[in-house]
Amino acid sequence: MKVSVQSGDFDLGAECAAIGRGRTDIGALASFVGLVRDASDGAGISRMTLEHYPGMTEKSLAEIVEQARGRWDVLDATVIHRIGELKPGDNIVLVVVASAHRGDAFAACEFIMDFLKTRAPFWKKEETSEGGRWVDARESDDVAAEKWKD
Amino acid sequence: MKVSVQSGDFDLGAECAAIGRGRTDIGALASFVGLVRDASDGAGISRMTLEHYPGMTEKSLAEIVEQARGRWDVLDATVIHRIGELKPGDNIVLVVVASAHRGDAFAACEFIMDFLKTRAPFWKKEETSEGGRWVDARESDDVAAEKWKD
Amino acid sequence: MLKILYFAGLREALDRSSEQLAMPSGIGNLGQLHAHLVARGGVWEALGKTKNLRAAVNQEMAAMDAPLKDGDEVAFFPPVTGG
Amino acid sequence: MLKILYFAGLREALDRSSEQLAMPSGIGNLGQLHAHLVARGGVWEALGKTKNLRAAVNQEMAAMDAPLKDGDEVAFFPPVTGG
Repeated sequence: MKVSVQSGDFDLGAECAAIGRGRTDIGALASFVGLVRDASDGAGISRMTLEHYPGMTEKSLAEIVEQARGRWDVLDATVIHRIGELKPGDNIVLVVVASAHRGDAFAACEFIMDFLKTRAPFWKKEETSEGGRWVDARESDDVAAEKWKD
Repeated sequence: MKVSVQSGDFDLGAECAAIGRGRTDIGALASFVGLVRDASDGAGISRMTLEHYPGMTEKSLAEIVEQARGRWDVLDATVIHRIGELKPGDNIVLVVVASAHRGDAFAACEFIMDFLKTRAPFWKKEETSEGGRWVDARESDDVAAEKWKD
Repeated sequence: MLKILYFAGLREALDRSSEQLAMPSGIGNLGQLHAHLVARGGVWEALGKTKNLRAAVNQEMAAMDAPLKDGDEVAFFPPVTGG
Repeated sequence: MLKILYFAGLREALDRSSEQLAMPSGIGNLGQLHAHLVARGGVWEALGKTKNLRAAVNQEMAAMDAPLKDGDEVAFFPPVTGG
């Protein structure tokens, strides 16, 4: 399991290769990459700053991964979240889950993203033509996290 | 949209990069890679051969992608399925879906895999220590495809 | 003429991957063609015994009541197992 | 002492990212600390007005009835928006 909070970019292909290296028991690799979009709620975005809570962020991501391991057959997982200044088209977050079967890989990957969106202490500030604004939490993200309740 | 049936390997990172090149409206890239496992139903696998129905395979994959586009907000998608001889650890199938939002990307990616598993004309033959055997279709795959019924 | 294709375990059991068949009289749909082929006996009984046999007409998945016409491409195969 | 951290829009509204506070008497949980801070008035009213305010104690998400003790690290922030 690997969790990283970093300002530098990541490489999806390299992260998947690292997970699969030297083993042949993985049947399914589900992955997700979130990127900075050029527009949000109708306003053009020129830049984005990602603030976080140092110390708590990596711990909360590791806990979310542990929860996923407790629910599904997860052979390995990698979560990387970037912080600092980003621009449209840049990568923000990566989640890769390796499993023997695709159902587990898909579910664990989506679960990690849904929980990261509502539990991990990151905050986005967008720079638009009308100035900077903190992104509002979306109710749809709470709904997405709720769907995993037992 | 890109669909390919090929004997050669694919590169997840390169396929994602190709989808994202020159655009900044993608917020979510969900992807899946299926790999040859070293064991199946308790028997060790030394090799696998993927047979397909030339002509029908690419058409059926393109139709599955079209169905996904009709149901979710899909900005772009790539589906690659390998044929011929493969060994444990080798890539078999790749699905990448780009969308503005992660819910659409995850759903469309899993939908394409579930339908590919039950509708696209590919057949696996495994070579084990006890000789070759055609892989039996799994009931769980039918169940997975059924969950997308409206 | 009909072009008929066989795949995977069925191809091996029948020891052939395809055949050309003059459209038999009285055959109007896929199920009737299937019964006609099984009635050849011998290895062709495998076509009748394949569990959950699937078929396609002109490269589209088709049910046994799918209509057939001269010139069609028909395929019989076991449930797919790709991915 | 309590270490109190503020993040994102709340950090900007309060114009500070952290403070050290001697454990106030009569404060036994997060909600009581929150009320104590809001009662400072002025910019601190922002802490009372933040929609869906979230908090953590010792870097774990915590509800307003979470107990506090001397030496704890407390954080207040708006709903998270990463990912």
